[in-house]
Amino acid sequence: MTSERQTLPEEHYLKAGWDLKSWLLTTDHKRIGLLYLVSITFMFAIGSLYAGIVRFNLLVPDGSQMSAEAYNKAFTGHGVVMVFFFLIPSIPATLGNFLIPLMIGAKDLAFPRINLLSWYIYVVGAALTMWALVTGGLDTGWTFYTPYSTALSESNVELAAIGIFIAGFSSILTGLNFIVTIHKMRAPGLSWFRLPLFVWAHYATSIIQVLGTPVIAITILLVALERIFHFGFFDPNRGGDPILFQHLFWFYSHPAVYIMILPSMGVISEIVTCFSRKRIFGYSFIAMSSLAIAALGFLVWAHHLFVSGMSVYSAMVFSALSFLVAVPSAIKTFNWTATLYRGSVKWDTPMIYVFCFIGLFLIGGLTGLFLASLGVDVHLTDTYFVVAHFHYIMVGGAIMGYLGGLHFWWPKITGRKYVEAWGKVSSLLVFVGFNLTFFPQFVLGYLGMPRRYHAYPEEFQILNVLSTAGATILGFGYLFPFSYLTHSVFRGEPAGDNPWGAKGLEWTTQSPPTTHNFDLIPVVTEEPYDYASPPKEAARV
Amino acid sequence: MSELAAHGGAEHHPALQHHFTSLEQQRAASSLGMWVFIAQEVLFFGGLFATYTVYRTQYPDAFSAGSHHLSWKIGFFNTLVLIGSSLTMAMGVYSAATGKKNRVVGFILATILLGSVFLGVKYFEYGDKIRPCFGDGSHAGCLVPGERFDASALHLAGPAAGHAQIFFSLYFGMTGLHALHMIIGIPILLLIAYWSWRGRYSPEYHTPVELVGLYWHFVDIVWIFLFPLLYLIGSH
Amino acid sequence: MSEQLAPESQPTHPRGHVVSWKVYLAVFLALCALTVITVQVAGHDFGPFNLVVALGVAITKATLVVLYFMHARYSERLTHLVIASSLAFFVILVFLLLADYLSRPWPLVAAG
Amino acid sequence: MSPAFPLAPARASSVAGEVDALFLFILGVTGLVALGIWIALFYFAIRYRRRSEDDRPAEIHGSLVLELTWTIVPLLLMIAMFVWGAKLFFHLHRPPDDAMSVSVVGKRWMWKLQHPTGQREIGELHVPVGRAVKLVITSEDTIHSFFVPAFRIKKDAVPGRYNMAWFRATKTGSYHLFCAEYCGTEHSRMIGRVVVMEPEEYQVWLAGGPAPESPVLAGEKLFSELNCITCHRPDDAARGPVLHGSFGRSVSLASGERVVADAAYVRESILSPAAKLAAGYQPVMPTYQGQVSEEQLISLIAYIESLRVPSEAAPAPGRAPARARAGGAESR
Repeated sequence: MTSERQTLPEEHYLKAGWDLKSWLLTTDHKRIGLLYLVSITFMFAIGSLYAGIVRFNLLVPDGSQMSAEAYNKAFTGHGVVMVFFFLIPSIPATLGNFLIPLMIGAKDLAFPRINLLSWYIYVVGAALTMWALVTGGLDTGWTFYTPYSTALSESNVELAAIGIFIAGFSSILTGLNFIVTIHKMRAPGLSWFRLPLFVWAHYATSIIQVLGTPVIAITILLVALERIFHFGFFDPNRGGDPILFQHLFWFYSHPAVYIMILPSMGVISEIVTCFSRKRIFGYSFIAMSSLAIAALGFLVWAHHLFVSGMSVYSAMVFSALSFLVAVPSAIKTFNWTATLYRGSVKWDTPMIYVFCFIGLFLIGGLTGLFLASLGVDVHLTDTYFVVAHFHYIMVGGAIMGYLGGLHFWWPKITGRKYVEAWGKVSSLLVFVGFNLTFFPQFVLGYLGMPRRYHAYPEEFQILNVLSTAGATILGFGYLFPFSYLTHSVFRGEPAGDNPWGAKGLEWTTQSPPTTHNFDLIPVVTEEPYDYASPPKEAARV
Repeated sequence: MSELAAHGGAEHHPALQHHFTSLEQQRAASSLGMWVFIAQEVLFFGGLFATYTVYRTQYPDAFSAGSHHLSWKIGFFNTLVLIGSSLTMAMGVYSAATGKKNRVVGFILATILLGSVFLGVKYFEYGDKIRPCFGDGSHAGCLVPGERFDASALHLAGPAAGHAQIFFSLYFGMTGLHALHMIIGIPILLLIAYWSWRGRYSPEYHTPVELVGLYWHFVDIVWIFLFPLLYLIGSH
Repeated sequence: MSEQLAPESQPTHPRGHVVSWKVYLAVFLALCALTVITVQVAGHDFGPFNLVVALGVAITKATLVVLYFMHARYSERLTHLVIASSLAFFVILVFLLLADYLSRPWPLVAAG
Repeated sequence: MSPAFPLAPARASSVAGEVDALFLFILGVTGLVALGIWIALFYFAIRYRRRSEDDRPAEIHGSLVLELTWTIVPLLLMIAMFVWGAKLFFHLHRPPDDAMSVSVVGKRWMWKLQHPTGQREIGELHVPVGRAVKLVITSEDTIHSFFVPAFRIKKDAVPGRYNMAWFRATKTGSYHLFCAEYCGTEHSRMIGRVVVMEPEEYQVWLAGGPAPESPVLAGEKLFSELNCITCHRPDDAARGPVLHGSFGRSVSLASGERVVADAAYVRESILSPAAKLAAGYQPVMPTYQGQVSEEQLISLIAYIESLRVPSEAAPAPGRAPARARAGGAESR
């Protein structure tokens, strides 16, 4: 890595105008990525606030901190905001939008205006849902189970349902844009098996986004129709089957958890190779397991319904398929660990987030096996074991990957370096806070504490207090990156084109890149992650 | 369509956007984008068709009673109208590909006309199911699911009346969503007719006409499945 | 600026295959005929096969529209892949749903 | 005395031991795998840390052998977990024949339970130890879930259908009963206790309670009040199928199928008689939708279940067979 002082380039995409019009009407994928970065960070803050309220209430067993009504609205708000407005768009909309054209040597995504439209749809959906949550709240849980959501809840179900329905199309349009871009706009010489694994992961994610999201869109629409016009889709008094709603809801919502984790897996593949300066172990196996996850992810949804009274025989089929879908994730984890073997591992912040990801995603993935096995699931489903399981995957996996990616490509996005020491401190704090929050919940789950309980028996209090303590450390830990990364935008030391000495087309351009990315479309000749040969400079006019 | 791209080069076409290297790449990308959008629509309607399939296996009698109540003649006529509009749409795309500008406008206006006929027939069909539901007094013949649903019109009592409400929820849901897709399609068709009247399209570049054609044919396919599933199960 | 290499991912065939209008007319007439068949077929009772027959005719009509009106027959393999994958996921949804609903009433066979 | 920091609820039912064993088996396997990867991760990260900027890492592309091993080995382990889990699941869905049937009705924020002897309880269930108890679970409004952690059983109470679960308590004591499916404001208050008693204590408790009217008796009274008796009677004037001894056996339907006449079939036939019409009978029976509550339905089903083939049973309660009231809307 060059050691002499770097200087910021004169011309780059951030300099292409600073007025409102240049930001709100931009069709530059990099600027839209930043627009998304700001909006989902805001939504993450709101979701964390709700989480804080939930954990605060669970400090005492008798639920005397707040009314049951307020608690139900708090955990629903936490679920809705975090799932639909932070985790689904998190990496694809920010890092994906920013990096995919750069990584495949294109000037922009295939449909720049649809990309801007997808951000506006996200904002409208978020505004509507926030309006519903603020002016009365939603108390159905993010799962909207009927007949409670359609017949018995007096909260803003219709408004929130329409908000989420709209936000779904933002995810569909992002997926559509990525699929067409990756197929049609790769640089010459960039065959499928030379693509970075980040692009593979986003290709698999986009397939799920495009083919899964419409089913929840129609399901949420049916809930709204049933409340507004008294249609009878899920009304048990008229023969409607509430379990059918669960089928249609989870047909999307399980693949949705793969929308949340696959992009993080792509980020991990990029960072682990760069910081062990070594070729990825088993490139084609990782690429293919991304696609396998996308395909198998659609076959397993009914493991959420094992105790709902579905047929015993089809429960057996779904249990077997749920075990099958764990195999590709296991393959990836083994391959990342093997990449470190005989490498040259540098312990920078992105790499620490990779260690956190592999360590914690492992627990998240393996605890899924308990829930896939029918006998144990009867006892564990709808308890805090499930809450701990999916938080280990979403917070321990997806958010660690998101933060790692943010730190890894921060020099490319802003052209400046963040302070390395702060990075290490905050990742350690996040790791400790996270484990203290969610590991006790595994034990709570096996002890039988059900989910979504405003008050609980006394014997669970100690573990809940531990969990709340962990939550405060985690919340505090997340404030760190927010502050020193923002600080680095203004005061950070210029980073130069390739501060980590990484491979990949995005590192051959200047940092931050020009508005049209490449003066000359690069021709790709080397294999991906070929760290043996020196990093290449892009031909500049 | 977009400002003249910065590049020089003789064969550069005004409609080529800056981030594509050739018109052919832009056309292929747009066409793939439309097909992926249609794949998403298949799943969007798919959720409804899956609900229909499940409830039809659960309540065959109520479904055939409900379907028997729908007049298949209207459905039959509407199907022919929609297939006709598919033909005129395809001829429109054909004329755009062969550069006959006036024919394109003519065929697209014909498509809009046939689409409006379809929606008009739909309006009246809905009318005689919804009108009795308003006003006080007996809601005989009201088929909108809810308290005022009149199941005696279908000679059904007890839980079967509830199952008939599910049939009509599906009927209004599926045909309503289909009609909504046509209501969105018609203004876009008008826009395309206006632009082709302004001479924007040529044999080299008529992608928007193709894309609207794909969308319109998809809407026709949805109706091709709706007609037998909703109108024809009760008639034997 | 030198002419760029045509990106490898760009299809090589000419600008969209132009189908003669006679094909469209033939397909249109076939569709009308099939619609008439749909109504007649619904007339008499095939017992459990009513749904299969009705769907069979509808699927033939839909295939005709996709192949000729939507030019799927002349477009690249990628388009076929997109169509196939969307139908595949719809079939997954319906089949695994019915797997639950149709096997619910089966009584549990005694152990061993 | 359970340890200060219990890691699992008390094992108080026949399946609890096996569920814990399966849980420990999976915990052992996943624990080993996790430990192995953590150790490898940190050993590699420390052993191969970057010492100088220009050390040359090895050129390794991958190895098919390794990939196959860590695909096939996990698959085999998972098959074991799957098979054991499925076997346990099937066992949980097959109640022994001698099980006493308790009806559970979830209603927003309380559990209403009814013993076979008619004893009604709210939020509490007293059962004798060692006796298999079959739970017939339904709900009156939204979805609830009957969850007893100490017995390791859970089953949703879904409005509009009967779900079944069973347990055999093995240890006396009082155990938590939770509602595990979110059902609104007081979801966390919809809890209760399952009290497992010695059989003698259970009899005393039963006797001590208010003289219950057994569901069979209540069912019989309803059977005549609602004029079922006019059509369903063992003699030749019957215009409806003979119910004596038909519960639990398979019935041939007008549509040609055969269906097991279980609780769900009886309930559906009471509410929509034409749905699964018995072969050889006219669909003249009126629907009782809206006239009978969930509890009354359970009593009727209990009475029909108790009807045995009258080898030389006393003649049916001899009331002059009033002309069957004009059937309600004759279905098409």
